[in-house]
Amino acid sequence: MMGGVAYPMLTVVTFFPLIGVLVLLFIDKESKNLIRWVAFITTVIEFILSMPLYFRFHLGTYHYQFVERIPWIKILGASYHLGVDGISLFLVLLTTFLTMLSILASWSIEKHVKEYMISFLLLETTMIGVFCALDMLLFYLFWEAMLVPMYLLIGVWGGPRRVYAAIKFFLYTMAGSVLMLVSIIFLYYHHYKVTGELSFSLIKLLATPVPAVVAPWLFLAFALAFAIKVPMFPFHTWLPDAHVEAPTAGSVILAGVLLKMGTYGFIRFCMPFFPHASLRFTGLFLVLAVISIIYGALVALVQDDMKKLVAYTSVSHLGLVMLGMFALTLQSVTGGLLQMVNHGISTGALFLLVGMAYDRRHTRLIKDYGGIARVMPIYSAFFLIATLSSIGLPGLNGFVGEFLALVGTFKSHPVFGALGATTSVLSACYMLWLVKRVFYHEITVTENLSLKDLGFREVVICLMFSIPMFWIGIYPKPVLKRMEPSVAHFIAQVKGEAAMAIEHSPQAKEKMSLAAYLVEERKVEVRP
Amino acid sequence: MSVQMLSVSIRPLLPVIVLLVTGMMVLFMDAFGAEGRESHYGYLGLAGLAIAGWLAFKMWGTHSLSFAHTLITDKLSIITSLIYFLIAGLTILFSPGYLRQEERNLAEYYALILFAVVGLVFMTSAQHLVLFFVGLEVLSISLYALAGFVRQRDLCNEAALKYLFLGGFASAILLMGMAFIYSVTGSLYFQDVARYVIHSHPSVALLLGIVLVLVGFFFKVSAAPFHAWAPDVYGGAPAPVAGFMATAAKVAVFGVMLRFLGMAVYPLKVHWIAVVTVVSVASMVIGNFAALRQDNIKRLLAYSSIAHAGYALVGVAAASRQGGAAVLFYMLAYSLMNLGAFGVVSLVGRKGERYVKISDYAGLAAKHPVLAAAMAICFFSLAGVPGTAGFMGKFYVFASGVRAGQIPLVVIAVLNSAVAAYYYLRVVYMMYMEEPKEEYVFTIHPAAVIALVIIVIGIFQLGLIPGGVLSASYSSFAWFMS
Amino acid sequence: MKLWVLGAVFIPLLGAAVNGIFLWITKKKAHLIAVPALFASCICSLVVLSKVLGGAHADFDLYLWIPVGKFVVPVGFLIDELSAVMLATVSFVAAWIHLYSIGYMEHETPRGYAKYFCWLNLFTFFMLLLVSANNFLLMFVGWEGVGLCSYLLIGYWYEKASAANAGMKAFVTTRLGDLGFMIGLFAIYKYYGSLMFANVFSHASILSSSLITVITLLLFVGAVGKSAQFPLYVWLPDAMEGPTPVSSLIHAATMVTAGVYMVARCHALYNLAPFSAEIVASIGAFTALFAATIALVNNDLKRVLAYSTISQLGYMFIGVGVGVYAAGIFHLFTHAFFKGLMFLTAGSVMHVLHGELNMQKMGGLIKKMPITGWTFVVGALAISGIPPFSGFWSKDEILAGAFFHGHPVVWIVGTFTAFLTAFYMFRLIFLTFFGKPRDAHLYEMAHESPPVMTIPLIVLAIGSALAGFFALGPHGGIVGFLNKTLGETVAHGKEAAGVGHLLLIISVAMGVLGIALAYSMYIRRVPDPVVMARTLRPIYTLLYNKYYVDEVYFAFIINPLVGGSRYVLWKFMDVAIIDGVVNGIGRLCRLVGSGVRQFQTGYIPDYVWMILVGAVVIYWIGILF
Amino acid sequence: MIGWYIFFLFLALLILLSAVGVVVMRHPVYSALSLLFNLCVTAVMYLALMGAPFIAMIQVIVYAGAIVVFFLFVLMLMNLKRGEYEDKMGPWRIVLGIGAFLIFLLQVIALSGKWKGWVHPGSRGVGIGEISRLLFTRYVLPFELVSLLIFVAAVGAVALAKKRL
Amino acid sequence: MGIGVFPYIVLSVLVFLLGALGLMIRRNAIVMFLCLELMLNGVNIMFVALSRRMCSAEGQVIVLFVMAVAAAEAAIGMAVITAFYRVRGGVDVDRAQLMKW
Repeated sequence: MMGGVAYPMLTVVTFFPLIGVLVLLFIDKESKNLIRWVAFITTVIEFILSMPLYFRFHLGTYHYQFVERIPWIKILGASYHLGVDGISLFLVLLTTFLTMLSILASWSIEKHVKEYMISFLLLETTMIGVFCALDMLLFYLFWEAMLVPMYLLIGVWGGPRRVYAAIKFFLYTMAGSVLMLVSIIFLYYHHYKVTGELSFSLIKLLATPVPAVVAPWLFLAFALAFAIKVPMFPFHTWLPDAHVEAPTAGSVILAGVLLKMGTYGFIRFCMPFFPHASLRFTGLFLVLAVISIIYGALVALVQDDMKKLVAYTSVSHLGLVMLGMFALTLQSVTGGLLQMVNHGISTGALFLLVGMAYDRRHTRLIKDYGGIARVMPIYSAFFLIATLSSIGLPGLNGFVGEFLALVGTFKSHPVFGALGATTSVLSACYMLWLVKRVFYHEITVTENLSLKDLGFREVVICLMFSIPMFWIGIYPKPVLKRMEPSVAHFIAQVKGEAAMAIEHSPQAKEKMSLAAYLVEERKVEVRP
Repeated sequence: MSVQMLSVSIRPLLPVIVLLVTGMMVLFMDAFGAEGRESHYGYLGLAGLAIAGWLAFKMWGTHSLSFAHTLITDKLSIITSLIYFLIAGLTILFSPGYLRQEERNLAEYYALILFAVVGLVFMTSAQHLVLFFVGLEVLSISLYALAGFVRQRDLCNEAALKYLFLGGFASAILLMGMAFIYSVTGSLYFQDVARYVIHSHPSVALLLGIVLVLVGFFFKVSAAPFHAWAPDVYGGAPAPVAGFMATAAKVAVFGVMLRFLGMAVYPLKVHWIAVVTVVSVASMVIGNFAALRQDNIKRLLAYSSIAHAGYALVGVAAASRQGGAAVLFYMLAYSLMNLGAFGVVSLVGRKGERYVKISDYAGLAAKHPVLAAAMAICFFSLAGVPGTAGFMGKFYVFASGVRAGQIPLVVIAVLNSAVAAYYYLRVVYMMYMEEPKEEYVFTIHPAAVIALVIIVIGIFQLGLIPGGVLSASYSSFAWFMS
Repeated sequence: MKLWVLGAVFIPLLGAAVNGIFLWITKKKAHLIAVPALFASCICSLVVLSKVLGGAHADFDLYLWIPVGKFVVPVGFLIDELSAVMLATVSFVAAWIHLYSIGYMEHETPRGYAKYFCWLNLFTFFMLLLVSANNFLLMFVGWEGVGLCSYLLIGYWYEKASAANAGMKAFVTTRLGDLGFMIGLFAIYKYYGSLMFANVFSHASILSSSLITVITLLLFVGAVGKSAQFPLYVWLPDAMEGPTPVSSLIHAATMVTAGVYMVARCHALYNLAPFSAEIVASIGAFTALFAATIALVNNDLKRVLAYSTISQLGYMFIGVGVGVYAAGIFHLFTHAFFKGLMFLTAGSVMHVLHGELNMQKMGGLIKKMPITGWTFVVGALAISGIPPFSGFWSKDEILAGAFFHGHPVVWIVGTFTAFLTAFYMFRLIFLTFFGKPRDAHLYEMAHESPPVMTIPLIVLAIGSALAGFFALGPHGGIVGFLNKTLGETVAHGKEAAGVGHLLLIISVAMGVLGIALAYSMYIRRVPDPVVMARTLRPIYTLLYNKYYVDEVYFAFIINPLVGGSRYVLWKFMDVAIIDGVVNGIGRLCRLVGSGVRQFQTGYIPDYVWMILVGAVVIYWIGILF
Repeated sequence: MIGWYIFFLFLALLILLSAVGVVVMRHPVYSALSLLFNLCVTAVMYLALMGAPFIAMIQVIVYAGAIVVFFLFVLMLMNLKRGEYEDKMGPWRIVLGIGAFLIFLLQVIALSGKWKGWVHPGSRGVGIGEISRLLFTRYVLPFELVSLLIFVAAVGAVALAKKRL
Repeated sequence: MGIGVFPYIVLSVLVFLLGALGLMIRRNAIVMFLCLELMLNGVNIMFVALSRRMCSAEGQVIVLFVMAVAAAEAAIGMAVITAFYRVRGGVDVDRAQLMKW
């Protein structure tokens, strides 16, 4: 494998936040500032630690890099197996980046600061774990474990309906992913039956094609888990609730990283595992993606609550990512992947900015604002930049991803590409309308007259967000170059294996119903 | 089968003898010792358990059949013994504070727990149904007494009464089943039954016997539809005892169930898998759904334990060595988290267990963060969040189910576990997301803290690095037919 | 060459960046950065133009922008005759308008002032990028970038509701067009495998003409939005809410002509898609007439100019639609001067009248502000096609092209529109600058603008007056020069010089006629316009309300969309149905839970029953399996 | 042969009737007495028909003699005040008396060693020696465990019932 | 051969079921306990019958154990019932309905 680094970089990156947790445990909970600084410094170091991943990443190979592998549960064949490739690299970086800024944005939290920071650091570890894990069991562990800190973040530090939102978030996600667990187990044993080796290794499991008769079902089980996380229409309703109720930083992470896990799941697991089934369901997912795009945008258009609006835009944007992925061209997938990063940055920034307004006015209703560009010029400027990034204005990051995804989609599915492109108009509608109602016009609400503009800390946050927006918008090549080999490999995997699966699947099994297959399976087992 | 000569080796009984002696010592010291040292009996009991555990552990890897082949010492019996010792130890750690506050800190309590453990050990070491039955009765009778131990409390009495009648009824059914099996096979040795079953066609009477025995088992593990006693008894019994009942008996009965099904009547698996499957589904559904509307945390835990029995039965329905290992592992995990939960309940409940509503936990995290964290960890583990023992247990059980082709059952199980997350989360939500309504004035006995620490460590250990325990439980089922 | 091009394009960006980042420092001194930047850029552009005149071409990449597999898009520049002319035009006009802005914006707040110059610089950068890009995507960057700056500048006075609305309307409407443009780009990439102009145009003919038709139509949709053609023109009149120099630069001289440039740039494709070309010409002709009729009755100084712009843009599209691309670009070039000029003069009037725009309140202003007035007259003469002013030359090229390329109807419409143009322009002049002052108070306020504003007026007036003479240069003048890039269109002059002259005379006559009619109506009051409005009330009302297009859009598109989204999609579909199902499942579970609980009676005999029944049931299950 | 059947049916009828009695008797004491009767008749059956004299004896001594009497004792303890059963006992007194006499008779016969002729010839039966041999070989462990069982029951009962708190 | 084992089994099951019936229809705790004993008695009949059938003492040994168990249960049972009686003032199990649902 590539990247023979001397020290376990990924382990360090994944678990470093836990050191911060340990330190926090021994700090008196009343010294809030110390707690904040410790947490912040932890995430800064974490971010710095994750930078070498970018710089030492080998270009031109799709193999996993910085791989670490030690046996974990020998009897199950599970191993502690980490690695990143072009697909996950930027998601890891995005995570460390966003977490750092989220902590910085959480300075205004006054309630249970210690617990808050601990939850956040735990969340960071689990999120990075999800993106780095190359062992299915390890992946699932991080995947579900992540729910707990997020549940607490929403439920403890959230808004008025936080409990409903938190429980809905938890249950919805969990309900989706349990079926995936069954599928993972099935794959695991299928691999065992074929090769005689117990292993959860992603690479090994990928090498064992699944019988055509069960593949669609397994695919759907995986897809359900990920589609809920994405969230795709019609599984999206947890998202507005969760976003609206979550604390600002929670929303940032939720939108910035958690949603990506869904799309990441599709590209890393769902589609490569079941290429044949993926192709079979392409139509369905393209339709759902387009519905998500348009529907999310239209619903976002008419929201009264800023956060809810931004939440629905996530539905729309992630729909675009899904569209790109299922279109299965190099450009569309790369674009989708880049769009994941972009969405994390721009929507993260938007949530943060909405949160800053909320900190000042304690309302997120659009009608309570209006004309604040006059009193908060810096804020407005940054909001505008984030808006433009979000609506895909050329020169900013959103455009590159959006255009690539759409141009690639158009290449293979012109109609969907064209329908997906409506996002450019719709996003302009909802975002600019929002900007107009919040920032423009005269100030009608007197409280707004005395709003303070951003402080130093907030400006720093916004600047940090702006840098990647411009960078990816103007010079995305380093990013794209790192993604490309992995994406190409992904496409080859899906398309190539799908072709093989069609060739090699025996007709008899093809026609067998699932029930019959299961009975057959059990018979094999029953034989004494 | 001809009558075997008595094998004289008493070695396999050493741990049990230690326990018996400890139990007797407790009673004698109580009879002749000074007043007011009741808690010390608990520590004496702990010492006994530790010694017994050490002795049992030393036997790891040995395999022997003794006492005319009625007693088996194998990995399963040792590992389950160790689990009982652990459970009993944790229960004892939770007890002194609780009993003192209930003014029932009697030596008999500790003695009864130790004797119950003796019964448990014999249950899983039995190769003969009669030995099992007598062991079961030792356990049951201890539990009847323990359930009603705080005799001045209404609920305690009621719990004891219900447990007594229903337990007695189940015992009678179990006996009837044994009688039927005996009528067909002519022996109550597992091996003899197995020998008979392999070579003969199943008769209606034999199936009836098996089913009745299974009913007895199901009753003890509180699987639906034989679960009805559980909520009432767990709800009424003193919280530490409820924890003990909910865990120890289940571990033992699952162990025996696996021995019985996996060894004695394995060839009839088509029949018993169907039975186990149905019961498993019923348990999961009834347990989880009924728990959704519970306000009383003890009853909630009871319903949850019904559901957990259902999950574990998935592993039984897998009818494989791996399934057995999974069930064993699951039971260990389940024991830890349930003991932790009941332990916290015993602390928060205060005198007379007046605070056992879920709403009584509002804001606990703000007042007792460590206690709340322990409770939350137990509950997340019960909900099956990865990284905890509960997840690993569920995972392994479901894995065995999938491997055995029981996919519909596993799907039902995972969906149920998603439903279950709701009520677990509700408690966590109460602790963390509600404002405290009261002051939470209660003292936490240091022993209870130790127990909670052990439990939390155990939960994470089993959840993150379960390899050793998994291997051990896998190797415990080497005898499993397949 | 490379450096000059980069200089021309990026110096404004630099200016924008400096003003943008150091907004707090530059404040009222922002113009000290912005204006020199623009003049530097202008000089660079002129150098580039001169080199191109000498026969030099350039097509170079700065760096690879988006390389994904075969999709490789650089940041690269293409300098040929077309882009050189565009570069020069844009930077030249922009430079003077920047200068003018110093005076016009003097009363703004320091922050606003710096912001204004930042955006204006940024706009120029994007516009230059648009015209000098060597691939579709980079052109699209400029295309969208100018849209953004247009949005920002229209909404410059964002506290005014109308300005805020107008900005958004402009952006969204043009984005609607851009959607088509974008899909066009997708199609180009899909079928040509590249977005580089060089690759696409050199292989233009590899596709079937139907496919090319589709692509070109999609591209044209973008042009319709950006260049405010029917039916997406509605944003442009509203865009007048912005500061007048902005209207001048963006909404008259440069940005709105981007669509024309784009069509001209894609002439290789349009040549292969006659149907698309036909559509382009038809839309252009229709828009020209349609907008002109609205301009006839409008009383708002800037809006008349805005409708005039739309109308003139229609002319340009006639030009590029009928195949005389060079003529279209030539008209773009002259239009940049005279329409830029007219807006600036209008701005000058507004400036001294403190924002008053109603022509009916003005009159006789020429006495108070002679430079402004007379330069406006120059512009009006140019637009009316009176020789030798610039508009005459370019409009004539277009109309002749239309006639000779077999579009007589277009020619008739164009010529009639020329009459209307002359009429409404001089109506404007007579109402504003001549006659008696109708509002004494306003008249009292009026005075000539400061030199920083009048100098650009004079410069542009000279341009408007004389730019047409470029047509007389050697080798076909500017048209011939442009044709080096735009391909050899059939030279109509050779075919029928006589007919050509006749057309010329008709067109000039139309202009003169329009002026005369305006003079008679608004100076002599025969026939009295008020009486006419009364007699032709239905028509007047229709025109006065701009054919009710905005109202129709609101009633049939925007309101249904918003209402449908709110009540059908959100409240019904999302909250009631989807979330209802989700919550319903939860509620169902709880209901089942309540049901299951009922078994738990607490009564021991009942439990015994349950056990017994359970035993029987599982026994039968055991037997049956 | 048929005689044995009749005898069996007779005893079975008695057993069932007394069992029904246990279930349906209004008064708990009657139920207890029914159970006592039931157990005794069962003992008779063991003795006469099933060749299990030892069990029969234990049945009577332990079960009937100790356990049921224990029940009665508890019953009395709790229900003495009601005094209901005194009135309603009339017709049953004779039956019970006859029953008691019969049992006594059977016991005498059994103990006198003259019972062999009464026993169903099909059952050779197993001797007490066999029972004890089994008890101390195969069943030695359960047997020992039973001692613990009884002890536990005692400890438990004491814990639940003893005066000291 | 005499009476086969079958009638005894029928008898034993009937007794057993009657005991169960008693548990289901009676409310008095002590009577219910009697019914429990009745059930055990039913089991005993079966074991003894089997012992005879198989010419083995095993069944009878088991019966001994059952009796021991019954005795132990009786002891603890009476203790529980007494405790219950003390607190509730009665032994009817419908008093034991504090906990339900």
